[in-house]
Amino acid sequence: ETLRLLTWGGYAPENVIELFEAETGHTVEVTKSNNEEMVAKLRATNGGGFDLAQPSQDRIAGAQAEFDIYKPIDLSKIDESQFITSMLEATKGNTTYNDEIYGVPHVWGTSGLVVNKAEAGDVKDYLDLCDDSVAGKVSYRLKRPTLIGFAFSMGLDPFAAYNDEEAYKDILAKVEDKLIECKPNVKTYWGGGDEIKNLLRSGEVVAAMAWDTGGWSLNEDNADITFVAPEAGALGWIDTFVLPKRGRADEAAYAWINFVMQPEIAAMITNSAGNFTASKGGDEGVDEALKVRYQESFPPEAVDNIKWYPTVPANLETLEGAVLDRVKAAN
Amino acid sequence: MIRTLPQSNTFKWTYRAYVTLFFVYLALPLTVVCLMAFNNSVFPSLPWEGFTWAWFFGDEDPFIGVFNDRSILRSIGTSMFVAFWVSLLSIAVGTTNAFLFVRHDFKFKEFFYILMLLPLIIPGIILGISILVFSNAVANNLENATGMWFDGLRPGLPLVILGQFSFIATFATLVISARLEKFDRSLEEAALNLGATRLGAIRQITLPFLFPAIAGAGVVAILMSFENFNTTLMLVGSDAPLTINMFDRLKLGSTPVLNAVSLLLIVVSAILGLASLLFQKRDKSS
Amino acid sequence: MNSVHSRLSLYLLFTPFLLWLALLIIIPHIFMFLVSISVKTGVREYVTGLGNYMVFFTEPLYWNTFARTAFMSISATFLTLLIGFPVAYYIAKLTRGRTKTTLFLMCLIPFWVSELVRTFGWMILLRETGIFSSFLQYIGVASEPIEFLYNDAAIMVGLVYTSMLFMVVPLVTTLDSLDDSLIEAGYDLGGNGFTVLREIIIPHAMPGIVSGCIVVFMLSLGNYLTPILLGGKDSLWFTGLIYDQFITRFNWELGSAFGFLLLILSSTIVWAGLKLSGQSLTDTVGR
Amino acid sequence: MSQQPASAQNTNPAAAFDLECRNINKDFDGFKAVNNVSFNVPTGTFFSILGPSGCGKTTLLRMVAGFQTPSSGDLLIKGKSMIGVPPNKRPVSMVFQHLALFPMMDIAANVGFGLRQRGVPREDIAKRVETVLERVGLPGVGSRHISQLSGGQKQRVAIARCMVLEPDVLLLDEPLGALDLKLREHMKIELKKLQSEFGTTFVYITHDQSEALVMSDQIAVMNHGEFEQVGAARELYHEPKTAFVAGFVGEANSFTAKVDSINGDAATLVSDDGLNIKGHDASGNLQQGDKAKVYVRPESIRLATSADQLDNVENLNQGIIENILFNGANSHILLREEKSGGELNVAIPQTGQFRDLTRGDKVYIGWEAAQTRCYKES
Amino acid sequence: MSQQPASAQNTNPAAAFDLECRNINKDFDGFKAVNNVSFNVPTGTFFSILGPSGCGKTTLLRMVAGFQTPSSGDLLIKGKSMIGVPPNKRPVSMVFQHLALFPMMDIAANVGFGLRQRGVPREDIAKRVETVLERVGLPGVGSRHISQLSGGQKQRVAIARCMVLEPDVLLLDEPLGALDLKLREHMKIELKKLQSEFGTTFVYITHDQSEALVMSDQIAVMNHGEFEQVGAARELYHEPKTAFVAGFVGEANSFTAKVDSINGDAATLVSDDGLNIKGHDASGNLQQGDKAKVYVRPESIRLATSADQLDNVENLNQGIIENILFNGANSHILLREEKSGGELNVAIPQTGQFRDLTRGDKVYIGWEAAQTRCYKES
Ligand SMILES: Nc1ncnc2c1ncn2[C@@H]1O[C@H](COP(=O)(O)OP(=O)(O)OP(=O)(O)O)[C@@H](O)[C@H]1O
Ligand SMILES: Nc1ncnc2c1ncn2[C@@H]1O[C@H](COP(=O)(O)OP(=O)(O)OP(=O)(O)O)[C@@H](O)[C@H]1O
Ligand SMILES: NCCCCNCCCN
Ligand SMILES: [Mg+2]
Ligand SMILES: [Mg+2]
Repeated sequence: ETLRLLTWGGYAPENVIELFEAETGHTVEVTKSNNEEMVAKLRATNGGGFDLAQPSQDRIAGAQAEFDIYKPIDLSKIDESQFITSMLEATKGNTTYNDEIYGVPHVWGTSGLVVNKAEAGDVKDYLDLCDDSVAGKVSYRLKRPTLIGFAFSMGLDPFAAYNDEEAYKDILAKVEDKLIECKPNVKTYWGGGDEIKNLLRSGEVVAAMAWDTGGWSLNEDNADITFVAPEAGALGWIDTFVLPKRGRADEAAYAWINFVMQPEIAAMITNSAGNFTASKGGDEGVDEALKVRYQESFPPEAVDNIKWYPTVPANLETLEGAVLDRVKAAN
Repeated sequence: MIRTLPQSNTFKWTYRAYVTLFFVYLALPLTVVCLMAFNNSVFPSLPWEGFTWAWFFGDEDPFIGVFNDRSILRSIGTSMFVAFWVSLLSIAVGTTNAFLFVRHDFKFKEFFYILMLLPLIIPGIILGISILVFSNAVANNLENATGMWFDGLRPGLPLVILGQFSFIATFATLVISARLEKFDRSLEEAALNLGATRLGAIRQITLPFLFPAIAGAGVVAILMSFENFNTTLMLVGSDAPLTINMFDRLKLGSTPVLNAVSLLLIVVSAILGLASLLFQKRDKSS
Repeated sequence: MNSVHSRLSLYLLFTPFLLWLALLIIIPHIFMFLVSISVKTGVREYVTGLGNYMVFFTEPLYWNTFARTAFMSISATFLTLLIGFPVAYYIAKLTRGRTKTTLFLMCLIPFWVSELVRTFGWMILLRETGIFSSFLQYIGVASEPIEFLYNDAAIMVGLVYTSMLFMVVPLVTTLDSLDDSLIEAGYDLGGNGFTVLREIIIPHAMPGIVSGCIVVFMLSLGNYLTPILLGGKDSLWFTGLIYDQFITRFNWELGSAFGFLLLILSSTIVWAGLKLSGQSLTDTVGR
Repeated sequence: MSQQPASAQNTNPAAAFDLECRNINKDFDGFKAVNNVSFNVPTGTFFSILGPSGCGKTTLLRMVAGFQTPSSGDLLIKGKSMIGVPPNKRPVSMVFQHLALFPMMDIAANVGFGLRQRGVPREDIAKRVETVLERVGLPGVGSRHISQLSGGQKQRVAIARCMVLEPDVLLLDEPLGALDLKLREHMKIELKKLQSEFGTTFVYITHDQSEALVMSDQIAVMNHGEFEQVGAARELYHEPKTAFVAGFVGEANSFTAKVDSINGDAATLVSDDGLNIKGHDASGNLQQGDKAKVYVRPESIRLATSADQLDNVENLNQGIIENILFNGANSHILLREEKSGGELNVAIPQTGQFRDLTRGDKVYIGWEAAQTRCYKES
Repeated sequence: MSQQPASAQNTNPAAAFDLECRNINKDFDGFKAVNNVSFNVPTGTFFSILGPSGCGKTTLLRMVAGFQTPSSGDLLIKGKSMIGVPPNKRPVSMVFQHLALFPMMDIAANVGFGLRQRGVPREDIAKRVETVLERVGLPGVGSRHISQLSGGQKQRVAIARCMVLEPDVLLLDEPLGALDLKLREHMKIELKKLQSEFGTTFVYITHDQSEALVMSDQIAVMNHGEFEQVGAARELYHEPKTAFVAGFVGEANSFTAKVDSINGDAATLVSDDGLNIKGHDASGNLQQGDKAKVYVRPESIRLATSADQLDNVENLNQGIIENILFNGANSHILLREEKSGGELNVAIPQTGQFRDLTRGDKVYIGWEAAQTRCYKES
């Protein structure tokens, strides 16, 4: 069978695919994407075109409610013992819709700040990106994590307001003002992981809101640059495995899930993607340097302070979209 | 103003300088793209870190060259597949359209001709979304009615091919019509007069005459299909043609492997383009 | 000739034409319109109405972007014409034989590669750590890196570059068809460069000019890559909005409405251009 | 030119005519392009249809070839009706105005095209093609490309391409129209020679009277879709039956005049500008008081410096030379007749006798009544 | 045609010539397109340059107009050198071969173009345009579009467009080349009339000898970039100075022959196929044993049915009629001379005396030595 995998960059490295293909006889075709595009693609294909997708756990129940693009996971086909139990249970909970479970966890990580210490040592929280000292040398994405991060940094709690539309609108209004005010500081809104790495590496950007993994991989080349968990808390995400409604290679999909959750394989993925996985024991085979960087970025209190995304209710994204559009259009 | 009119030297040289500058402007981006394909750095930008072939032949992460990059090789295959069908459909419909508009008179011909031109003034992205929305609706209805799956009507290569064909057919029609227009109908009549059947005359006389235009339209269709982005973007499913694949990579930031692909693209299309031009020229001179 | 034959072949030729036109152009647009007038009221619930269009008109962002896209596209068109005309004229009238063929070919070569590659090239050239910036520092004109990317000027450069072929080729073709003796006659009757250009060359080249302008305008208006990749944080483009609605907002209804509005915009501007120049679609792009 | 009146042909009566047209009509949406035309072309003759542009010549020829269907009438080739027979089944071949040689084939392939359609074996084709190319004087050019031939050679290839099929009738639609002057002069003679060598019936259309006059056995003069007169060249030139023929074939001075008196064939007329004219009633139906068209050829007018040099002419006038159009053997004088003020075109005899005339000279002019042809104006 | 030898013009000596060319040369990469040409065109005359295709006519004319720069030599208009003067500053106007009417303007705008360039006020332009259109016989067509005119009318508009500027010299580059036969005949006369009405100097180039002969006061015959002879039409026709002129101007039978004996101007020759010829040494330098080209015009050959009808001719031969090319007043006989077997083209006199000759008849032919022009072959 051919496994058509819709995933993030780095989650299906070539060496893993080769091992998988050799072992199972399936072939793997990878399409790299992001959360929005994954949902959009599956919506357009009505849940077809792919056999396995990897959106974040907060993007499953809402999308399922609206577009009916996934099929429930048959847990009997999954070796649950390979998963870190707490993470598996949390994900199951977050991806339940109409009493069916749609997702199991794969990779987790955080969004926070990637900072060039030599040039922008003062940047410690999201709001510091708006400081004059880094004017014109800042970047972040114009996507929902930015809204959430800024809200926390402003002392608000967006997750608590998820199910109270009015309260959430209030929060968004404040964040919108802040982001518009901050706009002159921004060099460009980045889109993909390597893009922000390029910007930081070349020195065109000195501080950014970005994924932890980006900061760590830059740290390898340039000791000044690294990931900093913001004072308001890093935003924790878990990317999952889901089965598109009309996937045709379920068997290969389950085989892939079970294959990559083996600790050795999981470690290979961590080395490639930079983020840790939900594989029990998967961190053992990970490059020591990466573990060190992780520990430097996340002292224990910072780990406790991670804000994990709850499920996004179906209508929120429309509100957020309008805000993001207005920010983008503001001068 | 023209060669035979006296011009002042200042004017002549300023004009030449301008034209030279223009061609520098045209050449510049492509040149740097090609040069950076040999930069021994994981980023396609300065500084120059030395010369390497790694972006073509490398197989060691992160120096994976084009020829070892499965997804690029696969998307080149996809692009070729798409281009083949688009070009085939386009020249088929382009040829029948040409005969329709050049050879026949019918009611509302003007109006239909303008309809035929419409794809030229519809933005590609809109062609893409309209076809997406339509096929989606048809698929939903069919699936509700029959309970079967109609994957061909969902984003994927069939839709990509149809989407590109929807506007490339117009180009093919224009190219082939232009040549058919020049065809002296008495050649066909002469063939009939010499005993050929109607279809025989078209096959032996008209089609050979049209051949350069048909081949030219085919090459143009292939080039346009290969480089199409806007329409394809909205219709692509799991198999991404090369441009889409490259775009995804470019968005994420990429190694100079993209430069290497681009260099290969430039070389191949230059050869294709030159071949088609030489072909046309040989035809004209004969 | 034989009318039965001719009817039969008319039908045979009309079938593929009609299938193509109806199934891939006309009906899809009707569907797009139908989707654009269904307004989402809740999860999997829709009503028919003009709500999506209302959103467009009540949200300044959208129609600002709309106007901006139109304005930038028209500017790009003029700029392309302005830059391309002298070159086309040079090729058509001041060279001949092999030089002419070579120059003409050289105009085409950049366009044998995809727009993506071209844009990629500009990114390498324009970025803060790119070729231009480095070069300026190297020759000492600039003391620190200069960012040329991420602004409207960069978009303009990209749009003009991408469109050049579609301006130069029709111009060369029409100017080529201008009999040199008309220009000579203009001079012979006492005209000078300027009057001959105004009274003879430009009127003659009008179909080519209009054809080039229409195509360039459409390409710019419908462009997605260039504004996205070269534009900065303020550089909104209407196609980008459409893409966003379809891809990141999952809002096909609003996206379709935007699509429809873009179609109306482009048709209106093309129509106005044709009226102003006294040309017809058939004589320009359909030549 | 050998004169062969149709009746003098010695053919068997069964197929006395290669081509017969009977009351052929062609309507284009109510416009009569060809109007009730009947004619017969005897086997082996060179038959021309001569007429001004738009008179319907091409339409007529295309009906013979089968590219157009007559609205009514019958059309027989070798006695067999061709109505309903498609063009590729008719035993006629056509040489097109622009020759219509196939540019995608070499010469041998062009000439062999018709034979290939008939399924003649390859070797036979090659042999027959070479033979016919020899007959048109182009041996061994088979492998050359069309563009490597001169205009006159192309012409001959086009004829060879038809002749190799041994058609009953060869149709030619102004085949010399595209050639330049000198070549056209040459090809006129060449074509006539080819026709008599092959012995095939030629139906030739042209609007150039000199082509028709020089080449044809029989000429039909066509106007507004109708045949005005059919006859040999000299007949048309010397005895035109209608005003149109008199004006169209050869040069002529023309007057509009009113019939003063009539006596058998002899008519006395007064032209609109007051010239007295004695002429010959060519239409045979002139009546006193009729309006008439009068034609006198430039070479029928004799010049003299004194009146008594012109004996035996019924029409004697005086004129002043306005312009001398020197053109070698073919020079003319434009003069203004004194009494009426009308302009006359007079040929200068080749004798050299009038070489010294100059503008402003007064001369006598005279012409015979017999050469003054009068037609009732309709 | 009024014959006005250049010297007879009454103009003041200061500007006796509207156009003077002095040793004009034009090299194209070593190829001499125009070779040391000098000539003067007197004010108000119609001057033609006649020569075969490619002989350099257009190149010469374009140098006069300023579209090409002479490699050497001087060029004066009304006595002023034009070297270095751009075309838009020269007091000459040009009628282009394909007329070069501006299709983007109506007729009034076309004709008014030059005046607009001079900054003439609007109303004046309108008036002058209307006046000149009247003069060329096209009153009131100003608002029509070019495409609504016939070929001849376009021609006149092109002339009007130039004449409205009152140029010193009007240059015309084969302006009749694109017209059809009948119209060309007509326009020849028309053009000549327009020239004499306007009184402007015309320099006209053509490869059609009949155009040059009919219209011009003076004709220069050009070949291979050089002028072979300049003179009035009759001079060229009756006394060609070189073999080229004898062959190019007017029809002629030509022989290559060897000089047998020479006696002053009288030459006795034997043609290559053995015909004895008595001729006139036109080049004035023939010597016994020289190879010579001999020319006899078809109308110089007299026909007779018996030898004694031909008195006074130095050349008397017999021939058999091969073909009669009937063409009205301009009919010819192609005959084969008995002794030599050569083909001769003989004009049939207009008298009607030889109307009954037919193919295969044997006739006597004779021509005078004075009309047999011999040139040394180079
Ligand atoms: N298919 C047609 N439909 C309508 N009218 C036609 C058609 N073909 C020819 N005619 C008209 O019939 C008339 C005769 O046309 P035809 O081509 O036979 O003339 P012609 O004598 O060959 O002229 P020419 O010497 O210019 O070739 C013309 O007035 C022409 O406009
Ligand atoms: N620009 C040029 N470069 C090189 N050779 C040229 C150029 N223009 C003309 N010639 C050559 O000069 C010669 C004379 O050309 P020109 O056009 O003057 O001839 P022409 O007498 O006008 O002929 P035609 O009657 O065919 O118009 C030709 O052999 C031509 O090939
Ligand atoms: N390099 C891969 C990073 C994957 C990030 N997933 C992020 C989800 C954020 N909502
Ligand atoms: Mg015709
Ligand atoms: Mg010329």
